[in-house]
Amino acid sequence: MKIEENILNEGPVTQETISYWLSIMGKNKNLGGHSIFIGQVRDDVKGLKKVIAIEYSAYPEMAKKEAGNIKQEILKEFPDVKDLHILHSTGRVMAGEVSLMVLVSAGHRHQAIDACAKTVELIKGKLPVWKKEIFEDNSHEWVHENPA
Amino acid sequence: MKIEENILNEGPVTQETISYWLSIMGKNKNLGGHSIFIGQVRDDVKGLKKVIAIEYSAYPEMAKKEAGNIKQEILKEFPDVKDLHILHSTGRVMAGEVSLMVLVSAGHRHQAIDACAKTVELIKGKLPVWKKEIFEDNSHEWVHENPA
Amino acid sequence: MEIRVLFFGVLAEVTHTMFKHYRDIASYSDLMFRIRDEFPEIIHYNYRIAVNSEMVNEDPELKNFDEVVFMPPFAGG
Amino acid sequence: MEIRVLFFGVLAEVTHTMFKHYRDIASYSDLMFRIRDEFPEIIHYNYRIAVNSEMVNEDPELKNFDEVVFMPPFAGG
Repeated sequence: MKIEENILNEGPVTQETISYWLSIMGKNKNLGGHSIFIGQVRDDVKGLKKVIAIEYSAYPEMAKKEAGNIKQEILKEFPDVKDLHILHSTGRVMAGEVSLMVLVSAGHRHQAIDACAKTVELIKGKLPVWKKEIFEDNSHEWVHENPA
Repeated sequence: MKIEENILNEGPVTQETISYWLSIMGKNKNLGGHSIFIGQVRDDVKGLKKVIAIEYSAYPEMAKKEAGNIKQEILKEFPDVKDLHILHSTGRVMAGEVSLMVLVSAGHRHQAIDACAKTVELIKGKLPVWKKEIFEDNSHEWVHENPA
Repeated sequence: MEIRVLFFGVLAEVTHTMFKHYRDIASYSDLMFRIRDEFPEIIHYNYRIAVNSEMVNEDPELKNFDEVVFMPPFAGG
Repeated sequence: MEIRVLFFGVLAEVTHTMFKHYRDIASYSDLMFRIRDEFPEIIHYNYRIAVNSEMVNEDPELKNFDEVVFMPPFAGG
């Protein structure tokens, strides 16, 4: 498994991209479980305005490095994990589109599931990514917190 | 969401089937996260013999009913869950092929992730499904336990 | 009464059948007696019983045409 | 020394730039002084500093051509 790799994806993560990663992950016959998380932009209403998109920016060099750190932390805690892929959008992602994909493959289900859940939390806490919500009237608001 | 539905899938769950479910789950713009578990047959070695496949049998009427019970239990514990799909193979599934897919969509990530993990455990514990491991020499052994 | 009996998993192998039809059954314990008489090997296995796809414990009341199901421990996934 | 400065997230909006080049910088505190002087609004925001994509706390030693990065709290996902 490559530790440092570019995890940033320009624009939304498409169904084709997700299907591609799913199709290659199953090649290894000693894997027992894959756990996948897909994060999608919600059309939340803030005050009176509806969110139509989120615009993501990232610090690419550090994102690559932090993604590597996240992988190493996961592999250390979950030695049964054989593969871990992360894709995070940059730029504009419309409501209903996918902005994050985490895919974890392991020999057995518990480590696949727990490692995927932990990876999502580490991404939220450690990846140098910022987002602003874009509203119907084209105004925007920076998201400062990480609500669950 | 339909509560009682047939979750049994004759033979392996194919990549096409998984991609199909992924493509329809994202239609709802008020969803924030999807958590997916994919269980795959491992080519374990038991003693000196390699597992080449698992053959599943199920009690269909009860499987349908128990799947409905599982869904209701999940929706009660995780009210943010908007959609839950289960597919479980019957018949022969070769090593490297998929025998279980669980897909949970929710408004926010934590409930999607926790509900998916719990659904997998409920399936292991409550679904009337049995399996035997088929070895290279065509002998077989019934699996009596549920190792993690 | 007439009772339909299903065997799943390893029990289908042990009994060499997935399905049996019993006539003139007086009660659940009468049925169990006849099954154990016909398939004495099954006492070596763990199983639970369902009637019409509903799990039962004790000594259920059977009706004509009920389906009695022998289920070894589940092993899905 | 020459220092490259990057602003991310809301700070790029507040400073109206993502990138600044500073010359004749004596030290980290000299750099910070000049940035706060040029963009007084940034004191209203929370941020952390990275140097060459490594998070720093205190008062790091800067070298010529280092990259100093202003990062508001992360909000990925």
